[in-house]
Amino acid sequence: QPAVVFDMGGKFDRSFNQAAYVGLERWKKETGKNYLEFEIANETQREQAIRRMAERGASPVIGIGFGQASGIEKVAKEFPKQKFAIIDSVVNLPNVQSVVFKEHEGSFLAGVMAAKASRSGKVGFIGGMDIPLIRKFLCGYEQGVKYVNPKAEVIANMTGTTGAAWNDPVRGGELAKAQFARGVDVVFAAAGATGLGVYQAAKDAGKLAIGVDSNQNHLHPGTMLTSMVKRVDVAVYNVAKNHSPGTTVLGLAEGGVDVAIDEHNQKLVTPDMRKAVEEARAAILSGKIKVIDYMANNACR
Amino acid sequence: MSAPTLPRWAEWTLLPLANLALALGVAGLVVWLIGQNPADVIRVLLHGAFGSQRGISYTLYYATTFVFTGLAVAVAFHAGLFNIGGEGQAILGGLGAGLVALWLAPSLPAWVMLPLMGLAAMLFGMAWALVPAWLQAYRGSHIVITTIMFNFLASTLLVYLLVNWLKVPGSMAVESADFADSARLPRVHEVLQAMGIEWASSPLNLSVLLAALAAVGVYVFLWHTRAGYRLRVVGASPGAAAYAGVTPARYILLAMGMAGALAGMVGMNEIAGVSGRLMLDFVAGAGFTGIAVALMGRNHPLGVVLASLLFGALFQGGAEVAFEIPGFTRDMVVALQGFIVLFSGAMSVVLAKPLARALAWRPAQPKEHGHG
Amino acid sequence: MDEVFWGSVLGSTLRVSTPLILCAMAGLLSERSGVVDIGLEGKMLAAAFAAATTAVLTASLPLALLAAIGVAVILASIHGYACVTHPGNQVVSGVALNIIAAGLTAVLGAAWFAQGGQTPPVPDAVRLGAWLPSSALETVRAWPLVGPVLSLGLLDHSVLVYAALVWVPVVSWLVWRTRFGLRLRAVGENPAMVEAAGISVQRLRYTALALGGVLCGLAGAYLVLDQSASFVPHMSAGRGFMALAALIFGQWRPWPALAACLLFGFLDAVAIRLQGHPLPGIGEMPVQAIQALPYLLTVLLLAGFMGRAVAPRALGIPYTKERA
Amino acid sequence: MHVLDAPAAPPPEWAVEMIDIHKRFGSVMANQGVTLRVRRGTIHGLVGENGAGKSTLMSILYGFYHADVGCIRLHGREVPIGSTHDAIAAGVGMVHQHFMLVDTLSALDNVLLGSEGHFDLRTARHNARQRLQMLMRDSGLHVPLDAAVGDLSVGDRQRLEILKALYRGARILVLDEPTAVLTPQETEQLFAVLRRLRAQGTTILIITHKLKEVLALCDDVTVMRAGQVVLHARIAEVDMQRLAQAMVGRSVHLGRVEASPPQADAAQVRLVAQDLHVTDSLGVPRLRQVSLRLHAGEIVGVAGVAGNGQSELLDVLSGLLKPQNGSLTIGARTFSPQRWLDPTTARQLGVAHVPEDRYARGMVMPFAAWESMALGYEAWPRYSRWGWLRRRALQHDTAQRMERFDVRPRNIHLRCGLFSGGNQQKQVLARELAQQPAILLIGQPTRGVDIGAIEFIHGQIRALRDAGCAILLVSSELDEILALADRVLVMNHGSIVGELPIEACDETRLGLLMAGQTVAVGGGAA
Ligand SMILES: Nc1ncnc2c1ncn2[C@@H]1O[C@H](COP(=O)(O)OP(=O)(O)OP(=O)(O)O)[C@@H](O)[C@H]1O
Ligand SMILES: Nc1ncnc2c1ncn2[C@@H]1O[C@H](COP(=O)(O)OP(=O)(O)OP(=O)(O)O)[C@@H](O)[C@H]1O
Ligand SMILES: [Mg+2]
Ligand SMILES: [Mg+2]
Repeated sequence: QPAVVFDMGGKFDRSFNQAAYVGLERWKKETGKNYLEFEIANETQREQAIRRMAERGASPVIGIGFGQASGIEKVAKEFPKQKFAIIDSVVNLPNVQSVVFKEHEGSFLAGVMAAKASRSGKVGFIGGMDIPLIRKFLCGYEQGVKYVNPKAEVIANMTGTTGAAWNDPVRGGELAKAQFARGVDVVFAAAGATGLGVYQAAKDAGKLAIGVDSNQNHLHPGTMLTSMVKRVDVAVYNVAKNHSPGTTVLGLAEGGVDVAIDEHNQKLVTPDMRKAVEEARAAILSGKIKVIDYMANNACR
Repeated sequence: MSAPTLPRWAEWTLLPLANLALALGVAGLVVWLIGQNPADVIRVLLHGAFGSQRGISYTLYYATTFVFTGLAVAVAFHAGLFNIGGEGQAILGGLGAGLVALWLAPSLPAWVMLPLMGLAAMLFGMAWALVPAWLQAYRGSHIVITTIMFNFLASTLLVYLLVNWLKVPGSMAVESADFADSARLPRVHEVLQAMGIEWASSPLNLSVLLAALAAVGVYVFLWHTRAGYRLRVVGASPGAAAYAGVTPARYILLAMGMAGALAGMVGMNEIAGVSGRLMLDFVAGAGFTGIAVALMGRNHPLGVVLASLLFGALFQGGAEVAFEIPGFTRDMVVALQGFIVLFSGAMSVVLAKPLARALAWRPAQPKEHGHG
Repeated sequence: MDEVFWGSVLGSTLRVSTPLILCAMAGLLSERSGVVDIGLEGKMLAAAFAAATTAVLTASLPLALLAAIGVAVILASIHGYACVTHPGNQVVSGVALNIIAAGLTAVLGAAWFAQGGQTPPVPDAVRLGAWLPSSALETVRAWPLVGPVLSLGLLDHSVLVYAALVWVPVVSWLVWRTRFGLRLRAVGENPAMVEAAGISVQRLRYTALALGGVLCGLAGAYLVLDQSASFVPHMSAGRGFMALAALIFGQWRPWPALAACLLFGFLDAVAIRLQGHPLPGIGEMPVQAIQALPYLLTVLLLAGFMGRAVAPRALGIPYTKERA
Repeated sequence: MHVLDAPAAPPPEWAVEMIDIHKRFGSVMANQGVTLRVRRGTIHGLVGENGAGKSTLMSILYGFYHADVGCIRLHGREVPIGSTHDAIAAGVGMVHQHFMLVDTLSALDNVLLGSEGHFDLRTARHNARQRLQMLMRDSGLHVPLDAAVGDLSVGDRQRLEILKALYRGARILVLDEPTAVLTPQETEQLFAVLRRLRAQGTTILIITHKLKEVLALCDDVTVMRAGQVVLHARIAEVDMQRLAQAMVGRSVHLGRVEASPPQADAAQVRLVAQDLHVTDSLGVPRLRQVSLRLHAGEIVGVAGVAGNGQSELLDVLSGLLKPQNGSLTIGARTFSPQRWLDPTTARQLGVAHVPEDRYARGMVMPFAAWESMALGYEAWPRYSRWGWLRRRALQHDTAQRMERFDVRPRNIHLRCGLFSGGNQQKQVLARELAQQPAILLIGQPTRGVDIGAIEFIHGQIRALRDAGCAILLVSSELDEILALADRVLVMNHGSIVGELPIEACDETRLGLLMAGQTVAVGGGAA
């Protein structure tokens, strides 16, 4: 029986955690088996929740989000016979599967679309917690924007420096409004539940927004230009179905990241934009464009 | 015509129990309202808290933290002060223990390191409590407000230090590096194992003994030492304190210093005992739970210990219920805690009169004590 | 740092300050009557939850507002029952209400909407948008110099923001210029005297608490109907305490309390914009330092290092006629 | 003896009838079956010991407290008085013993409160100011209307309180100890105002401890004792002696034990105070240039109307209050205001202190009896060592002292607050006397204490004196002073206005001195 520990933000953040939830639900439907779950409410509960899952014999125990890395590492050592998995971080243990994504590639495509959609030549980025992972999003996004329009300006803000930054829609909205005031007309939020505030603000101001992790296009049709989906659902589903220790990297090629185009944003995606995205995708896949990974060298260079 | 008063024994046993029952009743109503069966919840809760070695250990582990914060409220209360700052003092305590551990643990053995961490935890918590105490004693700033403000200041300070100084570079989690092994308080199951007793693993660590020691210490201090006596005089009757030549300011500082040190010990339980590194929000509202604990326990160390066990059981059992019963969240325990504070604290006297009347409603009236 | 920047900072300041102002005015009424109001946070949170729930279920703005106000007033009445009808400890009661609100909203939210305590987003029809049509805002924005400040800073707000601002003169008038205010100020100083003057202390305090409840209700409604679009557990995030700080910082007077709220709001608005930008002369300011400033200022004020905060004399003391 | 049913026929018109009033506070029966009738248009005095229930009775009339049993008739009509609001509506006005004013508001606003008449404060103030100015002219009560009450003098506040009542159209005016805080001149002015009001038809009820005032001002008088009415009479039917006797319920002279005082050891001066001067936080002088000496083996009585500086004197001498000026010598130590005596040092120097206010000071009410028994002496080696409380010794001593002082119930674990007043007092005395002090400062030793206990306490004090202790006795009961003191100091307005050897004392003489008149006495003033 697998178990999942959602991180701060909760399984209904309509973003990262929710994607994991969707994946597990799919697994549940297909197998007819049940899984254990826990949503942590504060930082200290992570390790306890993981340990409790392990104590109950759950396997694999899946930690959603890098925040759980240290907890998984610790508990995985204590329970070497059980299986563990961590999403978005790497834990080097024989009984742990780590799943990481090439967010920079997906973000690149999002940047391409943003630059194409922007009239003002100013696009925005709102990150959740200021951590390398989010800088990775920003870095890929910036490259995509510059790829289309080298003169475009990317205005970026981070919501905060702690886990609370994933869960602060009010502040997200404020940051978005501040960016709009400076002329931004497309904003990409990689901020978990905080993003909900960003999208709402974009809608209120008649601007465009780009979702993250889950496909968030349906949240505000007409406002959501696209979503940079990170198939956490697929990852979690695979882990639940077939746990294989080691590190799994999911990028554009593996279908692990992408921009979502569906009935909710069809009208916003012009053929020109679509073409640019396809070109960029092909270039990345063929290696013609090498998208810089911020986390590889801790800088966007 | 005149209202009968509640006898003392009833004031100490019946009234708190009645208040607790009321709080549980209201919480049960809420449980029922959200479509759960209160009886099921209670059953799972009790089983989760006491039904297994592991459950008991977890209960004790939570209780340990609550004993510290509860005593921190109780000691201050005996000096007539309402210490809402347990949260901040506990944060500082953890910070103290953590800083010492990060700094010295690699080079010191456990038997030096652990006492040092305990000392640091107490000193940091104490220092944090002494500022509002000093402001109250010498500048008349109301301690309730200043301690609230100090809670916020403490948590921003912790965030600042963790984010800017203590975080492992390149790591994404806002946590310090792991402490060296010498800075870890042994877990109870490890100790028992070393003694040849099998016991389920749990976060319960040796700070549970420190908590017991603290409760005894506070009891002895308050009722068996001169300083404790004077502290209680200051709290119970400022006029009598002046008459007896006791300087209130000094005892305000003493009481809050002790309170801060006690709350700081939460750092030992959570940081040295469980997480083994400094992290955000490790106090998790225990400072506020301490208020409920002290109110329930009537500010007596024994009462605080009992109330801590109650709350420990509620927290552990509540977590278990959250696991077992879908749709039930641990927040229910938080709400219950709120009801207990309301009924045992703010409305504690509301039931006194009807209760007294119920008790007095007997055919034969017991004779009152004689008059001079 | 141009007009646009200042315009958006001003706008942000007003938006962030709005719940603070409403709560500070609520606290002012309550504390002027001699009842400590630590429960602002809880009342606001509960009201936000009520507003969101009602809005989601009924899609009606008036009902949502009414629910928010109703819930806050009920909590205020519980406070009153414990501390006005009975001589309960006001601080303990306030703390209890905060804990109950934090726990209960999450429990009920989780049970009713099965989204981990969140509510679904409130329907657009219920949300309070900008007061002026966007075309008008665009026109104003084009004006030279003052355009951005006016449009971004002052005009682009929902009616609740202006309502909060309007409450300040109203409360000020109520407190200083009316019969009710005279009695309110008197009962906070010396309740026995008010009773001796033939006025019911209890009724007066309940009235003050209920009025405060109305204001807290509006503050909560603002959080979910304007600032954000759904209820999230613990979303009040210490704003009630911040308002309390502002109230003390403003020495229990409406206008200075407003100034304190705006100052705190401004600090917040600037803090999120200055992240990572070095300040001239100071270098990069840690966000935490700015966040801590309101609390630090309040402590300094209380310590008497900057003026003296003199609380209403009867504040926090239960009024009973029986001694000991 | 008791003239409970005053003149029979023809029945005068009663302005106030309070019939069979009962009121209980916790365990205290403050009023039990009180019946009080007041003739219309008269000034009616209400006297009685502390705690007799006078204020309670009047507060019931004013609707501040609610009687457990009883009914009230005003001008012949029964009125249900459930709140102060009802009382005011029925034309009752009250000036409370403790001022009911808000310091932060202006005098005008204080008057206004509760009878604003208009929602808008400015209009209300405008209307009120005009009416008040007329009222002030008519009544002769002048108060600066725009000053904050906190800045007003005590006399101004007193006048303001009366104005407040009159402003509400009070036809029945209750004054609770209005003269306790007034100067003689102010008192005279007040009485003039009251007489004028009486002439205008207002009925006045006045509580006072100064019997002279009753005789000078009132038409009728009612005496209360222990919650009951014990005397009700026309003023012409009573004299000072009779009133005093009714108040305390026994022959006024408890009598001295010894015919002539034992000779104090004049050579052995235990305490010398020089030119003590104390000003309170409001800037009002409380002690003015007070000098005194205490010798071994004498009881020096301090007589005076309450509030004339006796309390401050005790506080200064026991180290609780620092004077602005003066010096104090106890044994070999001399203190100046820069380094004043503190209570701990005082105890070390052998100064014991029985405080006037046992409730707020003498004991810690929530503590067990044995715990209060250490109050002030907790640091003494007998009661603590190395910082540890020696509970055993303390409990042992408590039990012993309870036995010796016949404290009832004899339960060392009973909470202090649960003992009756007299038994509390015995415990405080037991604690202080047990130290075999060189100097004993004692305030109101028998306030609220029954006769048997009084005799016992008096005996203890005398025994201590005979053992060579120097005793300063402050009492507002002249009898007590006359029964115990060997030498009497009289205080008025913070000064010692007379010093008499006990042989030269009689009530008239002391009374005159207490009232602030100087008399030529053989002993001469200090
Ligand atoms: N509010 C109260 N609560 C409890 N006990 C009270 C209260 N008011 C009065 N008492 C008690 O009732 C009794 C009568 O008090 P009251 O104030 O009426 O006396 P008094 O005759 O006015 O005395 P004094 O001359 O000292 O003013 C006293 O024992 C007093 O302690
Ligand atoms: N000011 C006060 N407020 C409240 N309670 C008081 C006050 N003064 C005294 N008491 C309490 O009221 C009770 C009765 O006090 P009181 O002085 O009337 O005793 P008593 O019945 O006359 O006994 P005794 O015969 O020993 O004097 C005691 O428990 C005492 O502690
Ligand atoms: Mg009185
Ligand atoms: Mg008595």
